[in-house]
Amino acid sequence: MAILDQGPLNYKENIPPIIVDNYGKWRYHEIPRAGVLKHVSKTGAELYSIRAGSPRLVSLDFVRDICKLADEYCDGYLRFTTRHNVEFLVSDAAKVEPLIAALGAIGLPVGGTGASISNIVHTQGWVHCHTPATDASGVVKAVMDDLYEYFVDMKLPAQLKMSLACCLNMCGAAHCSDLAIVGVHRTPPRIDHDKIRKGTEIPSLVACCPTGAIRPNPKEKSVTVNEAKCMYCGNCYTMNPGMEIIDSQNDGIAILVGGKVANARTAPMFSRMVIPFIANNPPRWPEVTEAVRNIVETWAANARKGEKMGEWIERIGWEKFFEATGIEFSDKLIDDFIFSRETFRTGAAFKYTK
Amino acid sequence: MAILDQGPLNYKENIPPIIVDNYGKWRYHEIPRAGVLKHVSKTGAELYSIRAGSPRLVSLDFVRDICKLADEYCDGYLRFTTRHNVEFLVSDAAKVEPLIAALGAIGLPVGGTGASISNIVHTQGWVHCHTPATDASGVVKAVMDDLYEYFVDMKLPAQLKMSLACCLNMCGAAHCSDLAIVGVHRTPPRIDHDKIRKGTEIPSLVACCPTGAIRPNPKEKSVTVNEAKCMYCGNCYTMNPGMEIIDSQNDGIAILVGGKVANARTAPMFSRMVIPFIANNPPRWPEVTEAVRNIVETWAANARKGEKMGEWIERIGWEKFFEATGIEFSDKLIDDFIFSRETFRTGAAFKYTK
Amino acid sequence: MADKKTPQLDELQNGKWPSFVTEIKKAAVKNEASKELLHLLERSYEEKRGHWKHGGIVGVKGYGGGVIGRYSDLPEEYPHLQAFHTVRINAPSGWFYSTDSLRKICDIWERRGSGLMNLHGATGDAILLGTTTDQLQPIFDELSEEGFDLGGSGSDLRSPSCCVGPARCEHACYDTLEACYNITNTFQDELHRPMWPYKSKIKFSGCANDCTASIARSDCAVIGTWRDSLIIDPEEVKNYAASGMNIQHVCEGCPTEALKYNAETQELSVIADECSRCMHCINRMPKAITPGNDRGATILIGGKSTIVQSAFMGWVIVPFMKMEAESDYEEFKDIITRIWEWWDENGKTRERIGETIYRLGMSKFLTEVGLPAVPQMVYRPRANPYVFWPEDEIKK
Amino acid sequence: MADKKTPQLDELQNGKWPSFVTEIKKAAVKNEASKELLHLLERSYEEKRGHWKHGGIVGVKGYGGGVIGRYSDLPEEYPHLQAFHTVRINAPSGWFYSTDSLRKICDIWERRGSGLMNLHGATGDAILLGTTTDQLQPIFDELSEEGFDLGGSGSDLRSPSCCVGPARCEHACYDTLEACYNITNTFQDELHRPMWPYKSKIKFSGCANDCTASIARSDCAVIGTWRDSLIIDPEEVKNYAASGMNIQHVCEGCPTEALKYNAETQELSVIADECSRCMHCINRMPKAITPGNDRGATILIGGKSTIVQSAFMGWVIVPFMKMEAESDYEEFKDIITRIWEWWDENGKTRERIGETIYRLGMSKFLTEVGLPAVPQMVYRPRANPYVFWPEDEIKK
Ligand code: SRM
Ligand code: SRM
Ligand code: SRM
Ligand code: SRM
Ligand code: SF4
Ligand code: SF4
Ligand code: SF4
Ligand code: SF4
Ligand code: SF4
Ligand code: SF4
Ligand code: SF4
Ligand code: SF4
Repeated sequence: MAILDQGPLNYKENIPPIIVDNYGKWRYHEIPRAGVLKHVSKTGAELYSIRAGSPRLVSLDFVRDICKLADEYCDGYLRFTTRHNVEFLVSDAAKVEPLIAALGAIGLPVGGTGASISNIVHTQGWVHCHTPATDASGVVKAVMDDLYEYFVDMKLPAQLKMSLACCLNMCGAAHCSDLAIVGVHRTPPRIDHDKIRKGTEIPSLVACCPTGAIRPNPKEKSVTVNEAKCMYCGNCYTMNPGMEIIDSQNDGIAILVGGKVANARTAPMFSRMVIPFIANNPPRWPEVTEAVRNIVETWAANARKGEKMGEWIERIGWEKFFEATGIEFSDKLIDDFIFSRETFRTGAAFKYTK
Repeated sequence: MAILDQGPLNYKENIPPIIVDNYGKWRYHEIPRAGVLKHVSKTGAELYSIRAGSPRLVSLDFVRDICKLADEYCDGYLRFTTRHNVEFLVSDAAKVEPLIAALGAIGLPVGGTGASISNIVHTQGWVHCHTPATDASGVVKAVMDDLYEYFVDMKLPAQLKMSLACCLNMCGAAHCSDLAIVGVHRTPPRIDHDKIRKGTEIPSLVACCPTGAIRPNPKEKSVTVNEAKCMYCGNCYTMNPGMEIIDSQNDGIAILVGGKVANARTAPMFSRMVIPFIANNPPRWPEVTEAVRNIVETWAANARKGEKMGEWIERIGWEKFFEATGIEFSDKLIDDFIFSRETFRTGAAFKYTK
Repeated sequence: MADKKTPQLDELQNGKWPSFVTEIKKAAVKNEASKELLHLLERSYEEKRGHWKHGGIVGVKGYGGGVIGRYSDLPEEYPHLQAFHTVRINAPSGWFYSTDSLRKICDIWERRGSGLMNLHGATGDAILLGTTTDQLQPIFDELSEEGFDLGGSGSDLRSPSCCVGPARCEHACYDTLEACYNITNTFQDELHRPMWPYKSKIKFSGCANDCTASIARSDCAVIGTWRDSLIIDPEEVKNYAASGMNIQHVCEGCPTEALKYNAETQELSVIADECSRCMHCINRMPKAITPGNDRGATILIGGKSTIVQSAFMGWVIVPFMKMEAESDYEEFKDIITRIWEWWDENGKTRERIGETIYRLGMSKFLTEVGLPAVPQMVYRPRANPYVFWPEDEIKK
Repeated sequence: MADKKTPQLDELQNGKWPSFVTEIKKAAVKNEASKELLHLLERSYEEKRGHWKHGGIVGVKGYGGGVIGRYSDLPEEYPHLQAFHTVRINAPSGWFYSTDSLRKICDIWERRGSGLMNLHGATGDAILLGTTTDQLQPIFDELSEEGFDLGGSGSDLRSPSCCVGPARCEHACYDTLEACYNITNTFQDELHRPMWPYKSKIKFSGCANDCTASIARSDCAVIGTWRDSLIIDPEEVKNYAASGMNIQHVCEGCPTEALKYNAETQELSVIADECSRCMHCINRMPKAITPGNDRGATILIGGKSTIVQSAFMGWVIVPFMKMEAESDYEEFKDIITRIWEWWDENGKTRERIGETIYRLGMSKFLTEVGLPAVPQMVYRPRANPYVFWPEDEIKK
């Protein structure tokens, strides 16, 4: 029988000696090259963290491979970052370059530090979830292949944090990212009355719809959807498999930009929609990679040093963002949900655009 | 029989010759002293506008008195401003000082230009309305007496626009003022079933409540109020005299600050509540005048030149406003209505206060 | 009514600010209703509450608005206040009056009302404060005779108003007085005969200083602006510099960093494409900087005060339109008529246009009213992904 | 399953970024389910749609969460994917692992699952991706034996996570790893046995850089800060100046104008009272500027993503609390317990705590949970005058 409630592994037994010795004593850091952080301790100790990109969806072979490297170069320890990169903690400067070479040998790029694009926080997609409007890993692979140079180099105005979520549940937490790729459905749920009749609590299903589009259908002992009111959030489908929301013809991707979470200089901001829809085009989603590259490079070419995507846009004005990127503005980008009012321009000062 | 739909008087027949001649030709203005604007035309003409404070609620004698002055000094024309001051349009520089003296003789102060406090936009109060939570003219008189020096002089950091509304209908448009004095009710309506039974459309009365506090009461052929849900907006009373909202024991005044409408430098802003309640204390409302003076003088002492109330507060942070003025913060000042979310501090950066 | 003491109001005759109590007392000398008003008001000061009831439906023939009915809740004690209605006179553009005009109002009001008035009401009408029901029609007849007309009240177009504009202000980007006059005249039916879900207001400001507070106080704000570059007079810049003005400081206040000053050469320049026409620099240096030549107005919709869904400020629906020729006015009238029709069809009772749009969504509004969506309409795009897709953009 | 072609996925083995397809293929060599997954995914790429059904209720004894049930909608064609559940392992603080720990997971997973995993899931768990129902209990038993425990799923506390903090970062204002470990251990019941209206997440970031994105991704964000002044090392300032850094530019980025640099004396100073501890200057000059000595954390509540009421960011409910001693953790636990209790009582099904507070009002929340209202909680006060007055503040 399993021991219940023993809690996670104790981190203390999973940190390398150099961290045990310098825990809480770090004085400053430098970034000697992309993907390498050098932290210097008050004790004088120096720690090199080598950050390697990961596909996140990995095999046992992968895990064992990186364990082998960690044994060889890092006293048998490693860590993962909040963005699912792997970090190798090297206490001996001489091992840095050999480790980077060894990582290269197993196909892992080193980068993602400082003014670069780090790994894309992402989700399950077609690999494992039941509501996706797009794939996750495939789009990430396509985008990261395309923007690879910005991972292994630090040539951007600031860090660029991307996220991908394959449906509006937004497990990728795309809502506060510099650039977010979000799977969207575009058609109302198709109702499978048989499935719904099987043990559905109709009032809860009706109540779950944020726009009040769902009404009871007593005749069918099921529900109906007022299609004009539905905005395809999929909440009803999460509640009930009888509200089939996936529509391969019409599912696809929206792009949001300008979010952030750090408090440095400016307060955290939400990402905002700039492209409402791009059709799924596997395996490489070329329209998506192109749209992303366009936004990234327009920002890179125009922002000031240290200016994050959202800070740049807020400085020049969103109207100028559309002009600079050439992205088409449309009424779909104008909010019409609960907090819409706060997005309307309640002032006569704005810039003209071509 | 009256002529219908003839429309307002034609302004063209009501502007003095100097304006006819220089219409649309003004080049620039100066403010030689408080209450006097000197406009210079491309034609070389100079126009002096003398701005006099008015109680707004005036007698025929008052109107005839100012007409007399206008005949004497201004070719028989005058105007009123958007804040209900009287403006005398003098085309002869030599007449400026004598007119100011003549205005002084009938008790009208000259001022309200530039970095001063202008007349308070206000409403009916106990003089003529049926829903007031406070008086209008009396509070305005008390406040303007107290702040008189700031009307006749231009010693503030910027213009200060005050408004007063005697109930939440806010006829004084207090919602975007540097400083707003607003009459507030604080108890739920007392229902007069007899009045309600007389021809009330119960569903409309139920629907009018923004918080859903009103429910039909079929037994009484009337309604009931869920008192815990009522926030005393008085909308039901406006709809129906049977929902008596006035409560002399508990009605009083709230203070809001920091609104603006001009687009200069910063976008228009809403006024925000800083004092939720001060009891009515006629005839001079000393607690109100003191609260207003405190806010005005704290702003005057701390703002930069040209910085409006709201701009100053936004720069230092609202938390610092409370510290600087010594005004107590409480949960009543935290929004809990539709757009509340946008007022919450969604960031870890803020200033501490004592 | 016998003379009673009014100690509280008397106190409000002290102090330097002109006293409304003194005004009521002046009126009370000639008018019994005004005398009763004084005493009723003293009573309100004692009891800390008003004594007016809901207005019943009173008015003049042919109109649904223009009069606010008002009755005292103590008619036995204050018989002259039993009915004490107000009459709203639509004021001339910019509140310009010849003394003749004003005296005509006075003469009528002396004979037929309390002798008290508000110059002006918060919406901009000249308010004749307090008369009886039987006087309403004669007052209107006589006012009408002299060329006056009533203002709005109830669920109609309220009397539009405008800033002083080109009459006395160098900043005016269009003729606010003429626009207000012309447009008010076109919409006389809408103004006098309530027929909408609720009230609707228009205010005209000649520039982004918005001296009528139109963005806050009107459902439709017409704010002057320009489309080309603001104009800098290099000589006057040098004069300002010579006078000791800190021009660098003016540039620091520019919200878009569009204004640049070279202290060495004393040259001031603007990046026209970046300027948002906020008026700041023009306000500070009116001799040296003026609005551009290609002038017009921005139209904003939705402003209102608190009741019920919160106060709203107007938001941009037309970034720029000319406001010069009759055909420009026609275009404006066409747009606002479409908007009113949409609101009339979709709005609930007591729902202002801004609230209706908020409830139903801007994109529905724009589509149905026929206005193109442009990024100037929003500070920023939506943060949620809840887009509605029209059927014709969906694959079947 | 017979080998079929997977041309679309094969294409995703090209390119420089490491390929998840390669990973699936590696797993497919040893595991039939992974092989089927490859083909099912290729089919999804062809059809542009997923092939997974809603998860049924599956789990392990004693727990309500920790496993996500998953079934293919094509069980006949892909029999090994008929059931393909995931197991969430609560990861150690800061995602530090000895290779021993990782290998133990691998060994179990090799025997009992697909051999595929996510390191890590977006919440922070180590995700074992794909196994059958009968394997769930043995997997848990074996993991448990090796000291691992499951993470959260369903309407429970989700596995808390934290930034690398004092383990490797000079900015850490409290011990994020210990706080996360300690607090997670206390709330094992809440984590394993769903009993709330919906999920609830906690994330720990050592400073306002918020490297866990806690403000966006957790219902309760614990963000390190300090109460005294940040500390400036004058010598290091001079070193930075000597190295050519534009220190004036660093000061310009300070949002509160609290940081002043005297280029002549090369002196940098801060007005501690004005500093909002945004981390900007510290980020730019880590050798010269460090957080103050009196350290602790700000607590924010309400963060979550889009479904249903829009995405929310957490907002401040406790501006500062110490986060050092066990008693500090106790205080935190006490507060969060009161909050959960309040939410449990007031929240609707599938309503996150932020949505419940938004619906019922912050002041109700604060009063009932017993937190004092302070101005730090809001960017600005309410713009509407719709205050609720408690009975005891009203005159009867
Ligand atoms: C390793 C990691 C924490 C962890 O526990 O895993 C981390 C580590 C560091 N962060 Fe971070 N951050 C990490 C995720 C984040 C995130 C969250 C995210 O990526 O989703 C943010 C918030 C981003 C946002 O605002 O949307 C984040 C915002 C920052 C900032 C603020 C940057 C700014 O100017 O806005 C700094 C300061 C800086 O870079 O100067 C920072 C600074 C740092 C420093 C320099 C701290 C230090 O002194 O050690 C570390 C190296 C940064 C680098 O990569 O250049 N870290 N950092 C995370 C690495 C993720 C990755 O693999 O790429
Ligand atoms: C007369 C009047 C227009 C009218 O048609 O009646 C008017 C007249 C002028 N305004 Fe105004 N404004 C008038 C109400 C307003 C209002 C509305 C209000 O008071 O409710 C505002 C918006 C205030 C706000 O933002 O809340 C207003 C915001 C401005 C501004 C912007 C100030 C700023 O920096 O934010 C300027 C520019 C300036 O003062 O430099 C301005 C400038 C001017 C100028 C200088 C324009 C000119 O060149 O002639 C006029 C003299 C200003 C002065 O008094 O110092 N006027 N002005 C109004 C006088 C009201 C009064 O009796 O006090
Ligand atoms: C007379 C005046 C106040 C004054 O002393 O100046 C006034 C007086 C009344 N207003 Fe007003 N409003 C007056 C300007 C305003 C303004 C200011 C403006 O127009 O710039 C506003 C705020 C702007 C707006 O339109 O939102 C205003 C917002 C209201 C409201 C709330 C409307 C809303 O949607 O939020 C009500 C309630 C209602 O209509 O039921 C209201 C209702 C009323 C009523 C009719 C009370 C009622 O429900 O019966 C008041 C009659 C008082 C009386 O007996 O004399 N009054 N009212 C103003 C009109 C005079 C004029 O025609 O010039
Ligand atoms: C596995 C994971 C995505 C990933 O690939 O990493 C995931 C997967 C799912 N999430 Fe999530 N969420 C995951 C992190 C998140 C996050 C990010 C975070 O925690 O930082 C979010 C956004 C933050 C938040 O909590 O709001 C997130 C917001 C949601 C939501 C919407 C919640 C909301 O209130 O807005 C749902 C819908 C629901 O719970 O019904 C959801 C539901 C789901 C479900 C359970 C789908 C469902 O309704 O049954 C997904 C199961 C997929 C599968 O079959 O494997 N997931 N989910 C992440 C959890 C792994 C882990 O434990 O480490
Ligand atoms: S974002 Fe949607 S589709 Fe993707 S893993 Fe989360 S719940 Fe599933
Ligand atoms: S998809 Fe969303 S909006 Fe549409 S019916 Fe379902 S819950 Fe309602
Ligand atoms: S603010 Fe209220 S009480 Fe005052 S005049 Fe307007 S409706 Fe009447
Ligand atoms: S006062 Fe307002 S909140 Fe209270 S019952 Fe009346 S309409 Fe509802
Ligand atoms: S709004 Fe502009 S044009 Fe009109 S008076 Fe004010 S400053 Fe002049
Ligand atoms: S008008 Fe405003 S935005 Fe334009 S240059 Fe002048 S200050 Fe800048
Ligand atoms: S949040 Fe702060 S303490 Fe934690 S890793 Fe990021 S910079 Fe360091
Ligand atoms: S931490 Fe931020 S607010 Fe404080 S001094 Fe540094 S830059 Fe300024």
